[in-house]
Amino acid sequence: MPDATPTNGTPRIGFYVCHCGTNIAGTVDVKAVADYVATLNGVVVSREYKYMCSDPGQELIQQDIREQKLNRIVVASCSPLLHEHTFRHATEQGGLNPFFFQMVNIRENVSWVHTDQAAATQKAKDLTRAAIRRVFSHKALEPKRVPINAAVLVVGGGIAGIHAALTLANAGKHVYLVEREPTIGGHMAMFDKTFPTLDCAACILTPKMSAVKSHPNITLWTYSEVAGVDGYVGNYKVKVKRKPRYIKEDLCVGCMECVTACIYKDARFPDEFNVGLSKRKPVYIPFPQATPQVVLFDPETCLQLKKGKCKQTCIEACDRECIDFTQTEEFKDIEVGTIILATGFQPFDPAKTPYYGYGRYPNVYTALEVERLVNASGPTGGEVVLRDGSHPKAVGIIHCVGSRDEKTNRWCSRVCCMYSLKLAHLVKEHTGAEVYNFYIDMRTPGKGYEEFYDKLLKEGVHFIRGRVAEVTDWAMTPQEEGKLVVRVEDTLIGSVRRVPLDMVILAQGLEPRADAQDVRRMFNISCATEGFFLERHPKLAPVNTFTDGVFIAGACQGPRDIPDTVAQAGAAAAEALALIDAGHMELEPNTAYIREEDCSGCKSCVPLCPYKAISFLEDKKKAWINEALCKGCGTCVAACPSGSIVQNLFEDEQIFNEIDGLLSELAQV
Amino acid sequence: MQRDPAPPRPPASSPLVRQPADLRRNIKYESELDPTFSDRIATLAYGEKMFSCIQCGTCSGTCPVSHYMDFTPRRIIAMVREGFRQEVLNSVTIWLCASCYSCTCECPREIKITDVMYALKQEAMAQGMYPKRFPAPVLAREFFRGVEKTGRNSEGPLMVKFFLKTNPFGMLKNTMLAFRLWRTGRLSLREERMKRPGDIGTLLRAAKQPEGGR
Amino acid sequence: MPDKPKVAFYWCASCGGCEESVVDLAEGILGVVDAVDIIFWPVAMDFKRSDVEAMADGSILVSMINGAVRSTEQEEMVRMLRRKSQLVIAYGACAHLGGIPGLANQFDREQILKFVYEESPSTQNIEKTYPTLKFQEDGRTVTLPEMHRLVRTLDQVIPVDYYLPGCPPTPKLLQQALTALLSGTAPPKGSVLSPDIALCEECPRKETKPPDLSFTAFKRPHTSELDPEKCLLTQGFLCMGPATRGGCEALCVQGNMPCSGCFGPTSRVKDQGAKFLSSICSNVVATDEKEIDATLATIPDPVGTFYRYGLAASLLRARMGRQAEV
Amino acid sequence: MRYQYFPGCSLKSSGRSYEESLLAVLRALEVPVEEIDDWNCCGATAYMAVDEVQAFALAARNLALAENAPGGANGKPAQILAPCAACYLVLLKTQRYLAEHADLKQKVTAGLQAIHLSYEGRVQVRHPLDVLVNDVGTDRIARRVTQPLKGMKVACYYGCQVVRPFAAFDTVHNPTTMDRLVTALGATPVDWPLKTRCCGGTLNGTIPEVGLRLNRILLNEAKRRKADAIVTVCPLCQFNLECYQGEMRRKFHDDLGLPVMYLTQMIGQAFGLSDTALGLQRMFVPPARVPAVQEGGKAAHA
Amino acid sequence: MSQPTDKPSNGNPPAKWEPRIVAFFCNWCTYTAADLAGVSRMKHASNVRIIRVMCSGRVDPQFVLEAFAKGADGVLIGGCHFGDCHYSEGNYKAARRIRMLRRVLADMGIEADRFRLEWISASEGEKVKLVINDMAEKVKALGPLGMPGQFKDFDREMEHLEAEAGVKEVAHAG
Repeated sequence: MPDATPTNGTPRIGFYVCHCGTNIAGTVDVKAVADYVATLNGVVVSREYKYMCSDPGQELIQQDIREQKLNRIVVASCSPLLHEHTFRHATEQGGLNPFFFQMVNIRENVSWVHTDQAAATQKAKDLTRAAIRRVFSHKALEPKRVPINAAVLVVGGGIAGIHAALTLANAGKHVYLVEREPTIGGHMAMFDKTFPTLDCAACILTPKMSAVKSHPNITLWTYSEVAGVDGYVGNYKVKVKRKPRYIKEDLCVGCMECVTACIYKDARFPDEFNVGLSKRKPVYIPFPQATPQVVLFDPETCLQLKKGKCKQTCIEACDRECIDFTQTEEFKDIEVGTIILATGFQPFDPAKTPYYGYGRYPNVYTALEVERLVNASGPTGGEVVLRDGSHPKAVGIIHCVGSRDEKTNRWCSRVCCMYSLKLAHLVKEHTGAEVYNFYIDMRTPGKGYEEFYDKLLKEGVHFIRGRVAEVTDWAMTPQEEGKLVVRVEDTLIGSVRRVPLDMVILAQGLEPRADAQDVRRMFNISCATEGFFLERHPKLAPVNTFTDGVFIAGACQGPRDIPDTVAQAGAAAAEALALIDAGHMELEPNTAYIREEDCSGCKSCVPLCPYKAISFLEDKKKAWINEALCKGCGTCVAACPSGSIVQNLFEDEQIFNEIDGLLSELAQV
Repeated sequence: MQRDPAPPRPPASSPLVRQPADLRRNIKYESELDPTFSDRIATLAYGEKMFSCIQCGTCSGTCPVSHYMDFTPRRIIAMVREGFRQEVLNSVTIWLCASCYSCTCECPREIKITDVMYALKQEAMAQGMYPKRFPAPVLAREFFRGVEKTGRNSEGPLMVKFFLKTNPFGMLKNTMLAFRLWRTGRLSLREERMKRPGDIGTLLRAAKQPEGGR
Repeated sequence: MPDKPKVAFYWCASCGGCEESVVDLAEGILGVVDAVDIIFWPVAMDFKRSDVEAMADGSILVSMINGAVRSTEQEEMVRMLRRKSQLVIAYGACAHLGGIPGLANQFDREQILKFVYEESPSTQNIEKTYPTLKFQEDGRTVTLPEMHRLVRTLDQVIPVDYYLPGCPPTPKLLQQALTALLSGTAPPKGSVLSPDIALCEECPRKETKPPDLSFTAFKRPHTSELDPEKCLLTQGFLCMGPATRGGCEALCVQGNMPCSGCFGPTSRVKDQGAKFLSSICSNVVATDEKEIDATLATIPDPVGTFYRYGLAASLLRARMGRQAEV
Repeated sequence: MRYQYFPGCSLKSSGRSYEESLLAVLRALEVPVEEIDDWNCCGATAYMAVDEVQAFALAARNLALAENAPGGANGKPAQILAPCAACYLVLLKTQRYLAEHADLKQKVTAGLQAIHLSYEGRVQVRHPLDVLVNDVGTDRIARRVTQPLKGMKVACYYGCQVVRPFAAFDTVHNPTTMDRLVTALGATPVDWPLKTRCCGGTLNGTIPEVGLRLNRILLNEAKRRKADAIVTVCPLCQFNLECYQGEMRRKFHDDLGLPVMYLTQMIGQAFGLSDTALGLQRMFVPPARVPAVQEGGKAAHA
Repeated sequence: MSQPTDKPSNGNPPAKWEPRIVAFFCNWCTYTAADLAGVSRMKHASNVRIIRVMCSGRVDPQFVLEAFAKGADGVLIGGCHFGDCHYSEGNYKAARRIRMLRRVLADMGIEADRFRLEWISASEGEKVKLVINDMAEKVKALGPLGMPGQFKDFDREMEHLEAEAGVKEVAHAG
């Protein structure tokens, strides 16, 4: 019964203000704060110290607790989101219940955002006074401990998802890998070579793909999507939707007899994997190394599925009888303890930059299309040919398409410079054409990247520093006749140039997936302004999110190349492992409870809880909160008309004290 | 099939071609810069965004006349930011700008470059710093005077004044054109005027009241 | 028996209903009468102020004061009674919370006088006669008590020992209170002498309330039919039961009228109106601000609704920015 | 719904035939217009170069006049019809900037008050292209056509200031409203990338060596794409492209002779309106005609 | 438990008056955004004092009234955008209460600009800055609300009797 928790008698408060080097002391007169707080009712100790979060700083607290018999601790330093845990721990080490601690944020909320020292100091005093008042009504609490289910859900089967899944599986944890497409591999599987080493993407990726397929600890569900997520860290309940393949996945061996037998003698539907540069049949395997090696039927184009009548030559052809046109969506319910989101990015759609003529001039290509063109297993077997079959003699690569642009995407997509260099090299290698790079700034930060740039410079590739204004087809000179003409300022030379080209490649930027918002809502995490998933802390918690047990890896968090993606995937896996091996996690005990003797059973609170934590006990005619389900938002507390619900850590009295504390002594400035 | 004739004689101050004898020193001392210039222009041109220019050159690339300019629009922006007042206000560039707004539309940083050019024109005229006997400013001022007086622009009289002020010879060259215009009733030397041209003066004076100009 | 404990009744800004409730003790009153000496009761007995003045301080056991404090006279009287009494009980909603008179705190004294003496439809006052505080008449000076700028609860003027809530308090509560006091079994000072749990607890319609309140519009008793069985909130009527201290045994609800909150909040609530507002609005269905406003627009007078009795005792107490007009 | 017609200075002189044909066509389509009483010069681009605030003030006066014009707008905001691209842009720009910049607004308001005018920002600035496509509609126009311009190939030239940068009725990079209109007349628009490339504006007058070249590029490209005529909706563009062709012949010896007509003239032709009603007699280069019509049409050649 | 006894505010503004604004920010979006503003060193007005709650749904209208009653010149509430609430619905409940509370405050003579609700996501540090600056400016323009002072002022009408009573007490005591 939380009411019984000791309140530790008359408050003996210890106060500590941190200089944080000059981060705080530079703007806030910490001495003045300490002196002032010393005069406040209930304060026994009031100290300033250079770095409170340091060991000596924490030791200071523990010592005072022991020697001065302190029973309340207040520290004024940085944001509680950063160090609350640290100081609670110190408080506990000192022999106090950690929840007799309160933190005052005078760095993020004061010294870093204000310049006037007097005003900043005053604000620091006010905030501290509020905390001092607040701890009067603090109570001892027991943190909520929840067990961590060892199974992990990995969403997205690109290189990030694959790497995270394998890392976890190798550590002996069970992984559910859910991929929306019929095969794993993601964008990386579409690439030919990878910069700067130019090793072939397939060669390094496909082994990992088959490892996933064969790993005993991995349940691979392709052509599937997460349909719903419920629960909380350590105990997530996930619903996965498996789209029908019209193939018994466990039977099919990918012999592709059915494909050959399809009554469509020749392929006639745009092939997604080759971004429409080639054709496929209604029944197909995305690409030779697709994982799993299982065909699927496209309901949009398969006669049987679309019209309901077809000779079904495929069925005759399949001796393993794995074709099943009656298949429907099926839903799997799984329980996992942690979740890794690796949902990747989508390439910028150049239709949004009409002045580059994509879709209007056939010989304007996207970078991804060219990746397929130069790829030996691509639609042209690696031969770079224009749509009319001819070979380009002059090729231009336009950088920053859909990047660094207020009208499309404001951010730098980080990988375009390097992959443009790579394509420049490959195209030159394949065609011997003159290759022009039109760039704004050449960004090659990475191991061996600058060296690669240098290699390209030596190869005689043209580098024109200037953002192309338009790609057009009107000629000023005979040599421009019948060509694509790029008008651009060569900003280094300071003159405008017209460059005639046979082929234009648009280095499309990376952007968040169209459904990123839905995904983040489903997993209850945030997106940054640009729409990429938001990490908990840009430096200290780059793969964590604000929701415990949900981690992010790869380009879903921001534009990122393969090395960084893999590194991040590993980090995410490690974070998950840390939780799993700890076996449990401590949650804030900020749950709410109803004072039974005070509840009139008016039921006003019952419908308010999104987690159905509040139920009405018919026998007692009172409402009751299931603490296990309560997530501690406090909405019911604010709504209880008779003030009979209490939220631990945020009791009415505590907040009223905080308010009163803030506003008392208004007169003195 | 058209042929582009010999490219036009580049303006004397073209950064690309230098007369052999031309030994202008090409160094800038901080003391020669005008540190307040950029802010002044930015305010005049609603151009706070001017400072986020990344020098990509899209403006020059899309500008239909940039290849006649002594400094491309991009360089103008850079020079304004750095306080190269002399060079900027004397440049042909600002007078070549035909206000087609192409740069303003295409700028990836949404800089209102056309407005920057206007601001520079104003500044140049205010300080009489535009190239001597360079016609554009004259046209602008004559136009301005005409409208201030009558409330409307009368193309005929404007043209006459303009050529008299710039090159009477040009006028002769244009008489043929003028004659045809007159014959087809598309040109009259009569002054267009409003019913209450007085309003204009009052309006403009009142608008100027506070502290005049932005 | 020689001297029975002395009891005084006094009324300030009130309707007289509280006095009625004393009389409503019916034969019970006799019990009271022979248990105590009523030494002052302007409504019912002919004692004079001077009689009380003459008494020694603290010689009265308990003064039951009803009505809010609105005038200098009332202030003077309650201060005097405070001196003369060992115990003071704020009797009824007006003394306890300011009550209906407390709603006047939305307006200036001047506005109110102007309305009463000039603007109210039933008023004919061509020569604009206003009461004057002091005037001479053949040598004598006649004075009137002055109206305060603010309506105050009793405890905003003098220390109060107990509160007997209600508009008016029920005879039962009064009986219990008296017995408790006389038998010396009174609760700690400062308490409100009725159960510290919301009305729903004792409401006969509690059973009929479903666990899913969801408001799309609110009804008002004088404009719509009231189902005599179902929970009134469920029907969309603003019944303040959930935010109001019990003890009245849901008299209004039994009369098929929504509770309007006269018993005031529970001890755990600082501001009854705010709390009721919070619970009601939380259960509105609408999710975009337009719809929300539309639903809430069906509450035409928020202050009058949520602070029917509690305005003077509420956190805001009175309309701000008034002294400017004064 | 009556449109407040703002002719602007050009349509009263060098651009007369634009006014003539525009009004004729609108009459034929029963679109009521009335000329704004005592309008003044919009300020134009030249003015911006001298003093921006005053330029805005000038334009604002016209906006104010239209906004407070009697009749016309019933409930809907007053509609200014500004055929001249420059005027159109300046009026739009003024409206936008007054809305965005309080300090400017306050100065201009002061100016307007001095001449007893007020401007709330309720008026809408419209270009004939916008009105013809969105208010009248291509179907209604097609229905009114009596002499379809079959087989006529037309290069639609929008110029810079109609779709840039403030207009919202068409796209900046590949506008189509004019193309849709000429299609409705039975003609075929040629696909060319110079629809909005600047003609040089006043440069023909101030720096001809540059201005003329800009004109040539347009004319030549139109010819290369087999256009029988260039159609425009801007008096300055029309003037530059048509009236300087002689000059170009002298300077560059290319024989152009490409008709440069106002869209409204072409619509008028398709409606079967008389040459004089459309001011065709004012053209330097004989207007393009449908083969059938051509015989009878000779007279019209100036 | 013993209650703290710092002297209560008196509302009359000191020589150089600066508005005092109490803010309730939700832990997940707006408080994080405020931290972001800090980390990005976005300087802004120092008039706001932030109280952290887990969710804007925890903000009890009583807190707002208490703040005003205790001398705040303005109250700012920050929560996640609709659809973004970490607890999925808390911000809707907050919105509903606050829409109504606005009306109550208006009827009680408290200017609209003194009470503000803003949806600020974890990534919108810039918005924190803008909102705080804008509100500080608006409240400054309105001048002090100073409710405690106003009530002191109201209560002056009881002073003489209070004094008198005091005297009598003494008299009788003696």
